[in-house]
Amino acid sequence: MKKYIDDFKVIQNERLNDEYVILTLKHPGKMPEMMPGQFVEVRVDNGPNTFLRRPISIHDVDVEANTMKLLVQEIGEGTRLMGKLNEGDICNLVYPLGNWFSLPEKPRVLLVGGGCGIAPLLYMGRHLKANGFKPQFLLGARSEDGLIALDAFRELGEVHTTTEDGSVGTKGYVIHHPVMRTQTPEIDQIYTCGPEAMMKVVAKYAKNNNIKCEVSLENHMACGFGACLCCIADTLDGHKCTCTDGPVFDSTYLKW
Amino acid sequence: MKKYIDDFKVIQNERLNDEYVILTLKHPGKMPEMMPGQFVEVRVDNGPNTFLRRPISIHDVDVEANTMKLLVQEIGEGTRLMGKLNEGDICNLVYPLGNWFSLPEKPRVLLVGGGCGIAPLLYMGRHLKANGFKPQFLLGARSEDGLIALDAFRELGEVHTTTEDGSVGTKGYVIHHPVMRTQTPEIDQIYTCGPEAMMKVVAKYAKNNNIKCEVSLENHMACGFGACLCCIADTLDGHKCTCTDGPVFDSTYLKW
Amino acid sequence: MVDLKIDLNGLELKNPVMTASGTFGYGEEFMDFFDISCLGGVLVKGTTLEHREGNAYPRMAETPQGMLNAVGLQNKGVHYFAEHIYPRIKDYDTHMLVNVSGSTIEDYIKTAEVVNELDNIPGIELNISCPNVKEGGMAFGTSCPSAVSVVEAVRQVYKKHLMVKLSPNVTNIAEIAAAVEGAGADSISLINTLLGMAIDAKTRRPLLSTITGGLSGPAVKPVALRMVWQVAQAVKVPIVGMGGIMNTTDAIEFMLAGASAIQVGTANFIDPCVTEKIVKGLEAYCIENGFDKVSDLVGAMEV
Amino acid sequence: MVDLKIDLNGLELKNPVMTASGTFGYGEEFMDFFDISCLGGVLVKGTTLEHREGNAYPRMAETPQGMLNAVGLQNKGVHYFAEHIYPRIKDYDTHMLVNVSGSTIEDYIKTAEVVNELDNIPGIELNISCPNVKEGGMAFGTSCPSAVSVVEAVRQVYKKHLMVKLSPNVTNIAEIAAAVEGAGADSISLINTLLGMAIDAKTRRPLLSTITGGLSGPAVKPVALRMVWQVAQAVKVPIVGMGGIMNTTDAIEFMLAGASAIQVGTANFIDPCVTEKIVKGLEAYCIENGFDKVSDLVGAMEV
Ligand SMILES: Cc1cc2nc3c(=O)[nH]c(=O)nc-3n(C[C@H](O)[C@H](O)[C@H](O)COP(=O)(O)OP(=O)(O)OC[C@H]3O[C@@H](n4cnc5c(N)ncnc54)[C@H](O)[C@@H]3O)c2cc1C
Ligand SMILES: Cc1cc2nc3c(=O)[nH]c(=O)nc-3n(C[C@H](O)[C@H](O)[C@H](O)COP(=O)(O)OP(=O)(O)OC[C@H]3O[C@@H](n4cnc5c(N)ncnc54)[C@H](O)[C@@H]3O)c2cc1C
Ligand SMILES: Cc1cc2nc3c(=O)[nH]c(=O)nc-3n(C[C@H](O)[C@H](O)[C@H](O)COP(=O)(O)O)c2cc1C
Ligand SMILES: Cc1cc2nc3c(=O)[nH]c(=O)nc-3n(C[C@H](O)[C@H](O)[C@H](O)COP(=O)(O)O)c2cc1C
Ligand code: FES
Ligand code: FES
Repeated sequence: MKKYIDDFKVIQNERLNDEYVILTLKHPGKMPEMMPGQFVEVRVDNGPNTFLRRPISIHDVDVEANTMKLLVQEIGEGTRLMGKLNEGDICNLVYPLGNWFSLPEKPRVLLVGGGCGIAPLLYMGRHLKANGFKPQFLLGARSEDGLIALDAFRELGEVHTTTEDGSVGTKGYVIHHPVMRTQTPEIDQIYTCGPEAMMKVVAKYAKNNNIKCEVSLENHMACGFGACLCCIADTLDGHKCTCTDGPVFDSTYLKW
Repeated sequence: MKKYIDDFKVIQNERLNDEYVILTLKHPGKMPEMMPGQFVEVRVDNGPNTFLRRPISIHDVDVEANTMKLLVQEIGEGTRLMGKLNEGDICNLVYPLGNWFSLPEKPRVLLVGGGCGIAPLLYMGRHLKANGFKPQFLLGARSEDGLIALDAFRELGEVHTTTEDGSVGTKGYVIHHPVMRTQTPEIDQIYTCGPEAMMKVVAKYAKNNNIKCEVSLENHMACGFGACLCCIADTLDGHKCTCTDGPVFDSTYLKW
Repeated sequence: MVDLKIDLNGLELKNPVMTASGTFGYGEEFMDFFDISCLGGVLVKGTTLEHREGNAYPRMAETPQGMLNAVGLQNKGVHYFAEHIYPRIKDYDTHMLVNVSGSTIEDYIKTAEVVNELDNIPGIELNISCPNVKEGGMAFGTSCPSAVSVVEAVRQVYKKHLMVKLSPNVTNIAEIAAAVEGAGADSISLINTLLGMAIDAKTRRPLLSTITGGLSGPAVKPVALRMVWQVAQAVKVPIVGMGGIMNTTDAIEFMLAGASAIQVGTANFIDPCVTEKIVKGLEAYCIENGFDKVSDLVGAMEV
Repeated sequence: MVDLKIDLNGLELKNPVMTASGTFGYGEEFMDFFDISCLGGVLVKGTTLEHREGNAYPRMAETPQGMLNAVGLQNKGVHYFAEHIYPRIKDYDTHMLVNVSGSTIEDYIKTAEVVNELDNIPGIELNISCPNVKEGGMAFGTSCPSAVSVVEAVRQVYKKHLMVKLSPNVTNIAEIAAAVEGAGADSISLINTLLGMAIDAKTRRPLLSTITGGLSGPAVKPVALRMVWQVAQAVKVPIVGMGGIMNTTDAIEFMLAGASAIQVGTANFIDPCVTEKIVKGLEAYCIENGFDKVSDLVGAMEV
């Protein structure tokens, strides 16, 4: 897919809570096609400690409006500066990057996300729905505060939740949710993105139950488009770039 | 004079033209005393190329309002970022730094400035007026655009101007203005700040005419308070720090 | 019209702007962004005799105005390059130079021999300076005798342009440059990365799998400029300068210090179009400052 | 309560935070900002046998996340120090250490002898690494034999704590550290500045009167950390780490890499209170992370 570098305009900065914002970015003209699972590399150059671009998943796309959304979790200086972007500010992106989630072969689809890893699942959910699937979402967090953007997900399918402290949904990790049952599981395909520990557990569950599972990795990246070889994942075929061969991998392809 | 480090609040950013702004900064409490000729070191830390603080003269002080003004000429990234400060922004200063202009012994006083070097002359003019002097100003610039803040100076005394292109005032450099006449000069004391070439000519004129002349240097500085020894001027007593022994020097003390 | 051509000891460049090895893939990754035929040259990925998997993840850490990498020469080996990659890139309308690395002199010789047979590769850059693998050649680049031995050996078998890339992790770079020139280098490129390290104070672990890695980016520019200048005083062969070049101004500084051409590395990650901009920027600078030929900038610093 | 004390081979520091020579004057310049008695120690300006005027203006240039300086050891000489400055600073309630520089071994010896007589100066930092003067000792610090000769000579006459400050402009810092330890150093401090250069593309002139100068600040931190770590593997005497420390996190990284104490240099120019903040920050870090003694951080990086 052809890559571009463009100045987008911030048209909305919706603050969800202390930690998360959703940025709506408008393309200067006609936005090229982007697939769910792909990401952008954001330039944040107004801080002494933000030298490289920051990879952020495409959270949602509005083809009509020529806008895309980014869901940003503020964990360091780069993401904090993104969180401070105001309407009218310019945001330079290299995009769209990476591969994307495949469409499922069977109908029963579960999307499992945690933390900012829920970001690409919304766009994937929209894509699934548009293609006639009825996606279910399983979103996990430490506590209620971490469960964000639920309404947007609910528009696309059923939403299950877990919290570690039990403040909302099932108490525990995503793997403890009843939808992940092991006797006669009710799902044929899983898509997951989130903390590595979570994805590994989900991948293991999928493997044990013969469920196809695609994981989206968030490896540290210097370039995002295959030039630096810094972002490698260990696969059955050796080191592969997360930014070009991924970020989406079939979980059985990874040496996990 | 005791030095402080404080967060000031920007309460006004008055843009004079493409190149110059005047920032009004409010002290969080009761502002300590500051003398004309002293400067502040401004922290500008939101750019990759603005590592050190930037020295800027105290342009004016309002003791009642606990505010000071800085006249900033945008010549590089640091000053450009200062020019973008908005009302309500925080501006961290180390201040007040350096020595100051002395009061004249005789009545006929001329303040000669060029470029952003006019900055300290306004506060000195106010100080002179408060002490019963009638300061005259001679301000030079390349063309009309460079002659700024004239009204503020006019409140304090007579203002003469020169422009290189003759678009306003006398055509030529400050030294060509009739007030700098060599037969029976009508001034007893000169204070000057601006481009080094200008100050050297003024200092030479002063020396030839037996006029006392104080010059304010704008050497490159790393700290601004005597810790790094980077800002030296060559004087009759060897290397002296511009930031502590200066920025104001008697012109005859400099090895010019 | 400004003449942007540079004669690099017989290798004619369209202009002084090249891309640094390991930061530009095989050029293909950048074709979406601009037409790389506008460049003076492309240094392809570090290439070794055998396939190398490189180091384990994590391989990079951001530092103040710089980055550390520990890629460790991941590549499929020179034979794979000759068979599979060369055919794809051989018709690019710019000089494609191969960056050759090795663990032993034998490796270097054999790799150079393979590249010597590729008609459309007009030169190699001999990397005697990679800090990221135990046997990555850095040891060769840190003493005169070992640098001379590998350059002399490769010179025997390699008939085209032989550029030698120096390590900055040395006490006296001018000495090594002179030795390498004496051993037959056609040009000298510098600097490779400075050996550095980063630690996560939270986890109390190193940020790279290899603990130490190679520092690049603007942070190293003052050191790189100094070394280019020192080497320019010490050798007659042309110098290709790099280390932290982010824009036209940086490129000009390297040329003023004595570099005939420059390479851009890390900056490609941040602005994939940066090299195209520098080509245009150099032309604009020459026009503004009255230089007919960009080559007049080489070593033009007034001291 | 966290124990912040550090035993620097017999020299007891209140805490690991010291200020780097040439960046903190004689401490007096900072008294308006905070009470320097909260510090583990202060390294006063580079002091030579004779008065030195230092280099011509301009002496500094800003670089990406760093600065170059070319002060060139401007100071009034050790006798002036002993007579006029020592009396003013001798009662500060922190260790005031003198940074001793010289052009010849004789110079070093004589200067050390004078400082040895000053009761309230518990140690010197032997600067064999100043890049800014032709005879600034950097040559001493760039080879083992010359480093050994100057350290051994000073060790003969200097009876108190002898810290030796290494130059980073070398191929193998661990080797030099081991040699200096063997010659009698009580502790080793590093790094001094990296030799660098800056050019103004507009004027086509160097930005420093001396063309090259010493690079400091965050830009050099990855190199400094790496060197501290390498030296920590090579010697038994305590290490004092520095190079680009701007805040508590940076200080902790140096301690994790193996430094028993740290020095803060360039950061003092940007935030004159930074060292006081780091003292408090270290305590907070220890509390948060369950360390009773800050000395438990030394070399605690898990690899
Ligand atoms: C393909 C991809 C898609 C991503 N999508 C999103 C998204 O949609 N929303 C979102 O908020 N974030 C996303 N991330 C993560 C995001 O890139 C990082 O959070 C961001 O780069 C951190 O930058 P910073 O300057 O805020 O933090 P830094 O100051 O750089 O780092 C703060 C801390 O986070 C760690 N860290 C930095 N980068 C990463 C990373 N990539 N993965 C894990 N830890 C890291 C650092 O080691 C450090 O401990 C994605 C990452 C990748 C690779
Ligand atoms: C005591 C003192 C008082 C000053 N008062 C004022 C003032 O009231 N208003 C004002 O606008 N400026 C004043 N200056 C100058 C101001 O400090 C510089 O313009 C500023 O530091 C430049 O920062 P920058 O990041 O914008 O430019 P940079 O990107 O740092 O530099 C841009 C260009 O200007 C040159 N330059 C940088 N600093 C100086 C300097 N100090 N003198 C001359 N050239 C320099 C650089 O070499 C470069 O070519 C004063 C300087 C001093 C020492
Ligand atoms: C990710 C990465 C990979 C690199 N790989 C190589 C390599 O294979 N061979 C080599 O000679 N240099 C390699 N380098 C060094 C660069 O070619 C260049 O010398 C260095 O990065 C300094 O230039 P810069 O600051 O412009 O990046 C690599 C640098 C980076 C950042
Ligand atoms: C302006 C300046 C002057 C310095 N003078 C000396 C000196 O006299 N003696 C010395 O050993 N080091 C001197 N140094 C080096 C510092 O002590 C320190 O080693 C170096 O700056 C790295 O630390 P930093 O990055 O925290 O500044 C000087 C550094 C600067 C910036
Ligand atoms: S991030 Fe550079 S290759 Fe993947
Ligand atoms: S600027 Fe540091 S001593 Fe004057």
